[in-house]
Amino acid sequence: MINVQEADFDLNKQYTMLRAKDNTDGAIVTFIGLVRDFNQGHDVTGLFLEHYPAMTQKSLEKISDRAKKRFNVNQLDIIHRVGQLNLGDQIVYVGVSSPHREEAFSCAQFVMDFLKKEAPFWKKETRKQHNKDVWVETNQKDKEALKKWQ
Amino acid sequence: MINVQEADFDLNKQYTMLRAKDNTDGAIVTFIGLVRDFNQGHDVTGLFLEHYPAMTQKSLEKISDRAKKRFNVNQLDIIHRVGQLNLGDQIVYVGVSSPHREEAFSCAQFVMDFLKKEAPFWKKETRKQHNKDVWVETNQKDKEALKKWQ
Amino acid sequence: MIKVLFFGRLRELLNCSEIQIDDFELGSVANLRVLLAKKGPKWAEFIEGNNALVAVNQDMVDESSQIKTGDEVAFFPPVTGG
Amino acid sequence: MIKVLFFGRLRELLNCSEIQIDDFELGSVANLRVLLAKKGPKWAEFIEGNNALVAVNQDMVDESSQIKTGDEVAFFPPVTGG
Repeated sequence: MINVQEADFDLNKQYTMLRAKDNTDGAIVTFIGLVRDFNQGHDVTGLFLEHYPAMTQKSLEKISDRAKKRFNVNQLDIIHRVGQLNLGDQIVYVGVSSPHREEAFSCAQFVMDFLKKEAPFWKKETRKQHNKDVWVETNQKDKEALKKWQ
Repeated sequence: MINVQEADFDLNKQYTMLRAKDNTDGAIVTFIGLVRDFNQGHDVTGLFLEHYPAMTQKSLEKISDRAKKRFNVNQLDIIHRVGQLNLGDQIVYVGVSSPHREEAFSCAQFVMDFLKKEAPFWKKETRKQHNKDVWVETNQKDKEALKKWQ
Repeated sequence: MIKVLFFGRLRELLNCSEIQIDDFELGSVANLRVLLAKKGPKWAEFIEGNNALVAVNQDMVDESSQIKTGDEVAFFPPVTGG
Repeated sequence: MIKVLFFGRLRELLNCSEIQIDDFELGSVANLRVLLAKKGPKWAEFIEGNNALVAVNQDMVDESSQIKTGDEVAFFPPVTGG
Protein backbone atom coordinates (compact mmCIF):
# COMPACT_ATOMS: atom_id res chain seq x y z
CA MET A 1 0.00 0.00 0.00
CA ILE A 2 1.37 3.40 -1.01
CA ASN A 3 -0.44 6.63 -0.20
CA VAL A 4 0.38 10.30 -0.74
CA GLN A 5 -2.13 12.29 1.27
CA GLU A 6 -2.84 15.48 3.22
CA ALA A 7 -4.58 13.58 6.02
CA ASP A 8 -2.77 12.32 9.08
CA PHE A 9 -2.27 8.57 9.58
CA ASP A 10 -2.72 6.25 12.55
CA LEU A 11 0.14 3.90 13.43
CA ASN A 12 -2.16 1.49 15.22
CA LYS A 13 -4.38 1.07 12.18
CA GLN A 14 -1.34 0.61 9.94
CA TYR A 15 0.14 -1.98 12.29
CA THR A 16 -3.08 -4.00 12.26
CA MET A 17 -3.11 -3.95 8.46
CA LEU A 18 0.55 -4.92 8.34
CA ARG A 19 0.40 -8.11 10.40
CA ALA A 20 -0.07 -11.16 8.23
CA LYS A 21 -2.93 -13.45 9.01
CA ASP A 22 -0.92 -16.63 8.41
CA ASN A 23 1.73 -16.38 11.18
CA THR A 24 4.64 -16.11 8.75
CA ASP A 25 5.76 -12.73 10.16
CA GLY A 26 8.53 -12.92 12.70
CA ALA A 27 9.43 -9.24 12.56
CA ILE A 28 7.69 -5.93 12.04
CA VAL A 29 9.60 -2.67 11.67
CA THR A 30 7.91 0.70 11.45
CA PHE A 31 9.49 4.07 10.77
CA ILE A 32 7.75 7.38 11.39
CA GLY A 33 9.26 10.71 10.40
CA LEU A 34 8.11 13.76 12.38
CA VAL A 35 8.33 17.51 11.82
CA ARG A 36 11.29 18.43 13.95
CA ASP A 37 12.38 21.78 15.28
CA PHE A 38 15.50 22.26 13.15
CA ASN A 39 16.09 25.93 13.75
CA GLN A 40 15.44 26.91 17.29
CA GLY A 41 15.03 30.62 17.72
CA HIS A 42 13.71 31.23 14.21
CA ASP A 43 10.04 31.11 15.17
CA VAL A 44 9.51 28.02 13.03
CA THR A 45 5.89 26.91 13.30
CA GLY A 46 5.92 24.00 10.87
CA LEU A 47 6.50 22.93 7.29
CA PHE A 48 4.80 23.20 3.98
CA LEU A 49 5.33 20.07 1.90
CA GLU A 50 5.19 20.73 -1.83
CA HIS A 51 5.26 17.77 -4.22
CA TYR A 52 4.96 16.85 -7.89
CA PRO A 53 1.60 15.08 -7.82
CA ALA A 54 1.89 13.18 -11.10
CA MET A 55 5.27 11.79 -10.05
CA THR A 56 5.16 11.15 -6.29
CA GLN A 57 3.07 7.98 -6.28
CA LYS A 58 4.99 6.60 -9.25
CA SER A 59 8.32 7.36 -7.61
CA LEU A 60 7.34 5.66 -4.33
CA GLU A 61 6.06 2.63 -6.22
CA LYS A 62 9.38 2.31 -7.99
CA ILE A 63 11.27 2.43 -4.70
CA SER A 64 8.86 -0.08 -3.18
CA ASP A 65 9.27 -2.48 -6.11
CA ARG A 66 13.03 -2.29 -5.88
CA ALA A 67 12.91 -2.92 -2.11
CA LYS A 68 10.61 -5.92 -2.48
CA LYS A 69 12.89 -7.46 -5.06
CA ARG A 70 15.91 -7.01 -2.86
CA PHE A 71 14.54 -8.06 0.54
CA ASN A 72 12.48 -11.01 1.70
CA VAL A 73 9.46 -9.17 3.06
CA ASN A 74 5.81 -10.10 3.34
CA GLN A 75 4.37 -6.59 3.19
CA LEU A 76 5.68 -3.06 2.66
CA ASP A 77 3.53 0.04 3.19
CA ILE A 78 4.42 3.70 2.62
CA ILE A 79 2.48 6.85 3.48
CA HIS A 80 3.81 10.36 2.80
CA ARG A 81 1.89 13.48 3.73
CA VAL A 82 1.82 16.76 1.78
CA GLY A 83 0.58 20.28 2.52
CA GLN A 84 0.79 22.29 5.72
CA LEU A 85 2.17 20.48 8.78
CA ASN A 86 2.86 21.67 12.31
CA LEU A 87 5.83 20.99 14.60
CA GLY A 88 5.67 17.43 15.92
CA ASP A 89 3.29 16.24 13.17
CA GLN A 90 3.78 12.92 11.42
CA ILE A 91 5.22 13.27 7.88
CA VAL A 92 6.05 9.80 6.66
CA TYR A 93 5.34 6.18 7.56
CA VAL A 94 7.14 3.05 6.37
CA GLY A 95 5.97 -0.32 7.66
CA VAL A 96 7.57 -3.67 6.85
CA SER A 97 6.68 -7.22 7.85
CA SER A 98 9.07 -10.09 7.23
CA PRO A 99 9.98 -13.54 8.50
CA HIS A 100 13.38 -12.13 9.60
CA ARG A 101 14.35 -9.01 11.48
CA GLU A 102 17.45 -8.14 9.42
CA GLU A 103 15.37 -8.04 6.25
CA ALA A 104 12.67 -5.95 7.90
CA PHE A 105 15.17 -3.39 9.23
CA SER A 106 17.13 -3.21 5.97
CA CYS A 107 14.03 -2.87 3.82
CA ALA A 108 12.65 0.05 5.87
CA GLN A 109 16.03 1.79 5.79
CA PHE A 110 16.42 1.22 2.07
CA VAL A 111 13.01 2.77 1.39
CA MET A 112 13.76 5.83 3.53
CA ASP A 113 17.22 6.33 2.00
CA PHE A 114 15.86 6.29 -1.55
CA LEU A 115 12.76 8.30 -0.67
CA LYS A 116 15.06 11.03 0.67
CA LYS A 117 17.02 10.96 -2.59
CA GLU A 118 14.43 10.40 -5.32
CA ALA A 119 10.86 11.13 -4.24
CA PRO A 120 9.75 14.60 -5.43
CA PHE A 121 8.86 16.33 -2.16
CA TRP A 122 10.18 19.71 -1.04
CA LYS A 123 9.96 21.11 2.47
CA LYS A 124 9.55 24.78 3.22
CA GLU A 125 9.82 25.91 6.81
CA THR A 126 6.93 28.12 7.74
CA ARG A 127 7.68 30.84 10.25
CA LYS A 128 5.62 33.23 12.27
CA GLN A 129 6.52 35.99 9.84
CA HIS A 130 5.48 34.40 6.59
CA ASN A 131 7.72 36.50 4.38
CA LYS A 132 10.63 34.71 6.04
CA ASP A 133 9.62 31.16 5.03
CA VAL A 134 12.72 29.20 4.00
CA TRP A 135 13.22 26.12 1.79
CA VAL A 136 14.92 23.29 3.67
CA GLU A 137 18.35 22.35 2.30
CA THR A 138 19.28 18.75 1.50
CA ASN A 139 21.87 17.37 3.82
CA GLN A 140 25.09 15.63 2.97
CA LYS A 141 24.27 12.65 5.20
CA ASP A 142 21.25 11.79 3.07
CA LYS A 143 23.40 11.69 -0.05
CA GLU A 144 25.91 9.41 1.64
CA ALA A 145 23.23 7.11 3.03
CA LEU A 146 22.80 5.51 -0.39
CA LYS A 147 26.35 4.18 -0.45
CA LYS A 148 25.43 1.24 1.78
CA TRP A 149 23.10 -0.14 -0.91
CA GLN A 150 25.66 -0.21 -3.72
CA MET B 1 11.54 2.07 30.08
CA ILE B 2 12.34 -1.64 30.28
CA ASN B 3 9.72 -4.24 31.13
CA VAL B 4 9.76 -8.03 31.36
CA GLN B 5 6.17 -9.16 31.63
CA GLU B 6 3.62 -11.88 30.92
CA ALA B 7 1.02 -9.38 29.74
CA ASP B 8 0.67 -8.34 26.11
CA PHE B 9 1.63 -4.79 25.06
CA ASP B 10 -0.06 -2.18 22.90
CA LEU B 11 2.01 -0.54 20.16
CA ASN B 12 -0.21 2.52 20.07
CA LYS B 13 0.24 3.19 23.77
CA GLN B 14 4.00 2.68 23.46
CA TYR B 15 4.20 5.04 20.49
CA THR B 16 2.37 7.77 22.39
CA MET B 17 4.79 7.38 25.31
CA LEU B 18 7.75 7.41 22.94
CA ARG B 19 7.10 10.72 21.19
CA ALA B 20 8.92 13.58 22.88
CA LYS B 21 6.90 16.55 23.95
CA ASP B 22 9.53 19.07 22.82
CA ASN B 23 9.61 18.42 19.06
CA THR B 24 13.22 17.24 19.02
CA ASP B 25 12.29 13.84 17.51
CA GLY B 26 12.70 13.58 13.77
CA ALA B 27 12.53 9.80 13.62
CA ILE B 28 10.81 6.98 15.43
CA VAL B 29 11.62 3.33 14.79
CA THR B 30 9.70 0.47 16.35
CA PHE B 31 10.47 -3.23 16.16
CA ILE B 32 7.99 -5.94 17.12
CA GLY B 33 8.91 -9.62 17.22
CA LEU B 34 6.08 -12.10 16.75
CA VAL B 35 5.66 -15.83 17.40
CA ARG B 36 6.22 -17.28 13.96
CA ASP B 37 5.35 -20.68 12.58
CA PHE B 38 8.88 -22.08 12.22
CA ASN B 39 8.02 -25.71 11.78
CA GLN B 40 5.01 -26.23 9.61
CA GLY B 41 3.58 -29.67 9.95
CA HIS B 42 4.71 -30.25 13.53
CA ASP B 43 1.46 -29.15 15.14
CA VAL B 44 3.21 -26.20 16.77
CA THR B 45 0.68 -24.21 18.77
CA GLY B 46 2.97 -21.61 20.30
CA LEU B 47 5.96 -21.01 22.53
CA PHE B 48 6.80 -21.14 26.18
CA LEU B 49 9.29 -18.44 27.11
CA GLU B 50 11.43 -19.33 30.10
CA HIS B 51 13.74 -16.72 31.60
CA TYR B 52 16.11 -16.05 34.48
CA PRO B 53 14.05 -13.53 36.42
CA ALA B 54 16.83 -12.04 38.53
CA MET B 55 18.95 -11.45 35.43
CA THR B 56 16.60 -10.48 32.58
CA GLN B 57 15.84 -6.92 33.62
CA LYS B 58 19.49 -6.31 34.52
CA SER B 59 20.66 -7.72 31.20
CA LEU B 60 18.26 -5.57 29.17
CA GLU B 61 19.28 -2.48 31.15
CA LYS B 62 22.91 -3.15 30.33
CA ILE B 63 22.12 -3.46 26.62
CA SER B 64 20.02 -0.30 26.78
CA ASP B 65 22.78 1.67 28.52
CA ARG B 66 25.32 0.57 25.94
CA ALA B 67 22.95 1.54 23.11
CA LYS B 68 22.25 4.97 24.59
CA LYS B 69 25.95 5.67 24.93
CA ARG B 70 26.61 4.68 21.35
CA PHE B 71 23.69 6.32 19.56
CA ASN B 72 22.16 9.78 19.74
CA VAL B 73 18.66 8.87 20.82
CA ASN B 74 16.05 10.69 22.89
CA GLN B 75 14.25 7.63 24.23
CA LEU B 76 14.67 3.85 24.12
CA ASP B 77 12.01 1.44 25.39
CA ILE B 78 12.13 -2.36 25.57
CA ILE B 79 9.41 -4.86 26.48
CA HIS B 80 9.95 -8.62 26.48
CA ARG B 81 7.21 -11.08 27.29
CA VAL B 82 7.62 -14.39 29.13
CA GLY B 83 5.39 -17.43 29.72
CA GLN B 84 3.00 -19.14 27.34
CA LEU B 85 2.45 -17.46 23.95
CA ASN B 86 0.39 -18.47 20.93
CA LEU B 87 1.23 -18.34 17.23
CA GLY B 88 1.11 -14.75 15.98
CA ASP B 89 1.45 -13.26 19.49
CA GLN B 90 3.74 -10.33 20.19
CA ILE B 91 6.98 -11.33 21.98
CA VAL B 92 9.22 -8.28 22.04
CA TYR B 93 9.01 -4.53 21.47
CA VAL B 94 11.84 -2.07 20.92
CA GLY B 95 10.99 1.60 20.39
CA VAL B 96 13.49 4.36 19.66
CA SER B 97 13.08 8.09 19.15
CA SER B 98 15.92 10.22 17.83
CA PRO B 99 16.61 13.44 15.98
CA HIS B 100 18.02 11.36 13.08
CA ARG B 101 16.75 8.29 11.31
CA GLU B 102 20.11 6.50 10.96
CA GLU B 103 20.62 6.61 14.71
CA ALA B 104 17.07 5.41 15.38
CA PHE B 105 17.41 2.44 13.00
CA SER B 106 20.89 1.49 14.22
CA CYS B 107 19.93 1.73 17.88
CA ALA B 108 16.90 -0.56 17.47
CA GLN B 109 18.96 -3.08 15.52
CA PHE B 110 21.80 -2.96 18.05
CA VAL B 111 19.39 -3.67 20.90
CA MET B 112 17.79 -6.62 19.08
CA ASP B 113 21.17 -8.10 18.07
CA PHE B 114 22.48 -8.03 21.64
CA LEU B 115 19.18 -9.13 23.15
CA LYS B 116 19.33 -12.21 20.92
CA LYS B 117 22.85 -12.92 22.13
CA GLU B 118 22.87 -11.96 25.81
CA ALA B 119 19.42 -11.69 27.36
CA PRO B 120 18.54 -14.87 29.32
CA PHE B 121 15.37 -16.03 27.56
CA TRP B 122 14.78 -19.53 26.19
CA LYS B 123 12.02 -20.52 23.81
CA LYS B 124 10.37 -23.90 23.86
CA GLU B 125 7.96 -24.75 21.08
CA THR B 126 4.74 -26.09 22.46
CA ARG B 127 2.99 -28.69 20.35
CA LYS B 128 -0.38 -30.33 20.41
CA GLN B 129 1.19 -33.43 21.97
CA HIS B 130 2.95 -31.88 24.92
CA ASN B 131 5.50 -34.65 25.34
CA LYS B 132 6.94 -33.50 22.03
CA ASP B 133 7.70 -29.91 23.07
CA VAL B 134 11.07 -28.85 21.65
CA TRP B 135 13.63 -26.23 22.70
CA VAL B 136 14.32 -23.74 19.91
CA GLU B 137 17.92 -23.79 18.65
CA THR B 138 19.99 -20.62 18.32
CA ASN B 139 20.69 -19.73 14.74
CA GLN B 140 23.99 -18.90 13.15
CA LYS B 141 22.67 -15.63 11.70
CA ASP B 142 22.08 -14.25 15.18
CA LYS B 143 25.66 -14.96 16.16
CA GLU B 144 26.95 -13.23 13.05
CA ALA B 145 24.66 -10.22 13.49
CA LEU B 146 26.95 -8.89 16.22
CA LYS B 147 29.87 -8.47 13.84
CA LYS B 148 28.51 -5.21 12.48
CA TRP B 149 28.88 -3.54 15.87
CA GLN B 150 32.57 -4.35 16.36
CA MET C 1 4.68 20.84 -28.12
CA ILE C 2 6.12 19.98 -24.72
CA LYS C 3 5.06 20.94 -21.21
CA VAL C 4 7.74 22.09 -18.75
CA LEU C 5 7.09 22.20 -14.98
CA PHE C 6 9.05 23.79 -12.15
CA PHE C 7 8.91 22.99 -8.44
CA GLY C 8 10.02 24.21 -5.05
CA ARG C 9 12.69 26.86 -4.78
CA LEU C 10 13.09 26.85 -8.56
CA ARG C 11 9.40 27.58 -9.14
CA GLU C 12 9.76 30.58 -6.84
CA LEU C 13 12.99 31.78 -8.44
CA LEU C 14 11.45 31.77 -11.91
CA ASN C 15 8.07 32.83 -10.59
CA CYS C 16 6.66 30.19 -12.91
CA SER C 17 5.19 26.75 -12.33
CA GLU C 18 4.52 25.67 -15.90
CA ILE C 19 5.22 26.70 -19.48
CA GLN C 20 4.42 25.23 -22.86
CA ILE C 21 7.02 25.22 -25.59
CA ASP C 22 5.52 24.88 -29.04
CA ASP C 23 8.64 25.03 -31.18
CA PHE C 24 10.68 22.30 -29.43
CA GLU C 25 10.99 19.35 -31.75
CA LEU C 26 13.55 16.66 -31.01
CA GLY C 27 16.46 17.23 -28.66
CA SER C 28 18.10 16.31 -25.41
CA VAL C 29 17.52 17.66 -21.91
CA ALA C 30 20.74 19.64 -22.37
CA ASN C 31 19.30 21.28 -25.54
CA LEU C 32 16.16 22.23 -23.63
CA ARG C 33 18.22 23.85 -20.87
CA VAL C 34 19.97 26.06 -23.44
CA LEU C 35 16.61 27.11 -24.88
CA LEU C 36 15.23 27.95 -21.42
CA ALA C 37 18.35 29.93 -20.46
CA LYS C 38 17.49 32.45 -23.18
CA LYS C 39 14.32 33.46 -21.35
CA GLY C 40 16.19 35.80 -19.00
CA PRO C 41 18.91 36.11 -16.35
CA LYS C 42 17.06 34.11 -13.66
CA TRP C 43 16.51 31.31 -16.14
CA ALA C 44 20.15 31.34 -17.12
CA GLU C 45 21.08 31.24 -13.42
CA PHE C 46 19.25 28.02 -12.71
CA ILE C 47 20.91 26.38 -15.71
CA GLU C 48 24.36 27.51 -14.67
CA GLY C 49 23.81 26.54 -11.05
CA ASN C 50 23.28 23.12 -12.55
CA ASN C 51 21.46 22.26 -9.38
CA ALA C 52 18.14 21.39 -11.01
CA LEU C 53 17.22 17.74 -11.30
CA VAL C 54 15.12 16.76 -14.28
CA ALA C 55 12.34 14.23 -14.88
CA VAL C 56 10.79 13.32 -18.22
CA ASN C 57 7.31 11.85 -17.98
CA GLN C 58 7.74 11.51 -14.22
CA ASP C 59 10.98 9.56 -14.37
CA MET C 60 14.32 11.02 -13.34
CA VAL C 61 16.68 11.23 -16.33
CA ASP C 62 20.10 12.61 -17.19
CA GLU C 63 21.23 15.37 -19.54
CA SER C 64 21.57 13.24 -22.64
CA SER C 65 18.01 11.93 -22.42
CA GLN C 66 15.92 12.69 -25.52
CA ILE C 67 12.70 14.69 -25.30
CA LYS C 68 9.91 14.25 -27.84
CA THR C 69 6.67 16.03 -28.62
CA GLY C 70 4.03 15.50 -25.97
CA ASP C 71 6.49 14.88 -23.15
CA GLU C 72 6.11 16.36 -19.69
CA VAL C 73 9.46 17.67 -18.50
CA ALA C 74 10.02 18.81 -14.90
CA PHE C 75 12.92 20.70 -13.34
CA PHE C 76 13.32 20.82 -9.59
CA PRO C 77 15.85 21.24 -6.77
CA PRO C 78 17.23 18.25 -4.84
CA VAL C 79 14.32 16.67 -2.99
CA THR C 80 13.83 17.11 0.76
CA GLY C 81 10.90 14.86 1.72
CA GLY C 82 10.77 12.16 4.34
CA MET D 1 28.04 -21.52 50.41
CA ILE D 2 27.09 -20.75 46.84
CA LYS D 3 23.82 -21.13 44.94
CA VAL D 4 23.90 -22.68 41.45
CA LEU D 5 20.96 -22.32 39.03
CA PHE D 6 20.18 -24.11 35.76
CA PHE D 7 17.87 -22.99 32.96
CA GLY D 8 16.19 -24.17 29.78
CA ARG D 9 17.30 -27.36 28.13
CA LEU D 10 20.05 -27.74 30.74
CA ARG D 11 17.59 -27.61 33.64
CA GLU D 12 15.64 -30.40 31.94
CA LEU D 13 18.73 -32.48 31.17
CA LEU D 14 19.86 -32.37 34.82
CA ASN D 15 16.30 -32.46 36.09
CA CYS D 16 17.41 -29.76 38.50
CA SER D 17 16.80 -26.01 38.66
CA GLU D 18 18.88 -25.10 41.71
CA ILE D 19 21.45 -26.58 44.08
CA GLN D 20 23.39 -25.25 47.02
CA ILE D 21 27.05 -26.11 47.43
CA ASP D 22 28.29 -25.70 50.97
CA ASP D 23 31.90 -26.78 50.58
CA PHE D 24 32.90 -24.51 47.68
CA GLU D 25 35.30 -21.90 48.94
CA LEU D 26 37.34 -19.85 46.50
CA GLY D 27 37.79 -20.92 42.90
CA SER D 28 37.10 -20.16 39.28
CA VAL D 29 34.10 -21.03 37.13
CA ALA D 30 36.27 -23.79 35.60
CA ASN D 31 36.86 -25.26 39.08
CA LEU D 32 33.13 -25.26 39.74
CA ARG D 33 32.47 -27.11 36.49
CA VAL D 34 34.87 -29.87 37.53
CA LEU D 35 33.10 -30.19 40.88
CA LEU D 36 29.66 -30.39 39.23
CA ALA D 37 30.84 -32.98 36.68
CA LYS D 38 31.38 -35.42 39.56
CA LYS D 39 27.64 -35.46 40.31
CA GLY D 40 26.95 -38.00 37.55
CA PRO D 41 27.14 -38.73 33.80
CA LYS D 42 24.50 -36.12 32.76
CA TRP D 43 26.38 -33.50 34.74
CA ALA D 44 29.65 -34.49 33.14
CA GLU D 45 27.96 -34.31 29.74
CA PHE D 46 26.94 -30.69 30.09
CA ILE D 47 30.49 -29.75 31.10
CA GLU D 48 32.06 -31.60 28.20
CA GLY D 49 29.53 -30.26 25.73
CA ASN D 50 30.95 -26.93 26.84
CA ASN D 51 27.75 -25.42 25.54
CA ALA D 52 26.60 -23.93 28.82
CA LEU D 53 27.00 -20.19 29.28
CA VAL D 54 27.63 -18.97 32.78
CA ALA D 55 26.62 -15.91 34.79
CA VAL D 56 27.86 -14.93 38.23
CA ASN D 57 25.54 -12.64 40.16
CA GLN D 58 23.50 -12.12 36.98
CA ASP D 59 26.40 -11.01 34.82
CA MET D 60 27.81 -13.16 32.03
CA VAL D 61 31.40 -14.16 32.81
CA ASP D 62 34.13 -16.39 31.39
CA GLU D 63 35.80 -19.52 32.72
CA SER D 64 38.56 -17.81 34.65
CA SER D 65 36.14 -15.67 36.63
CA GLN D 66 36.43 -16.14 40.42
CA ILE D 67 33.48 -17.26 42.52
CA LYS D 68 33.22 -16.36 46.20
CA THR D 69 30.95 -17.37 49.07
CA GLY D 70 27.44 -16.00 48.70
CA ASP D 71 27.56 -15.77 44.90
CA GLU D 72 24.68 -16.83 42.67
CA VAL D 73 26.03 -18.81 39.73
CA ALA D 74 23.83 -19.77 36.75
CA PHE D 75 24.49 -22.16 33.89
CA PHE D 76 22.31 -22.07 30.78
CA PRO D 77 22.23 -22.87 27.04
CA PRO D 78 22.71 -20.17 24.39
CA VAL D 79 19.78 -17.76 24.70
CA THR D 80 16.89 -17.76 22.22
CA GLY D 81 14.69 -14.79 23.17
CA GLY D 82 13.56 -11.91 21.01
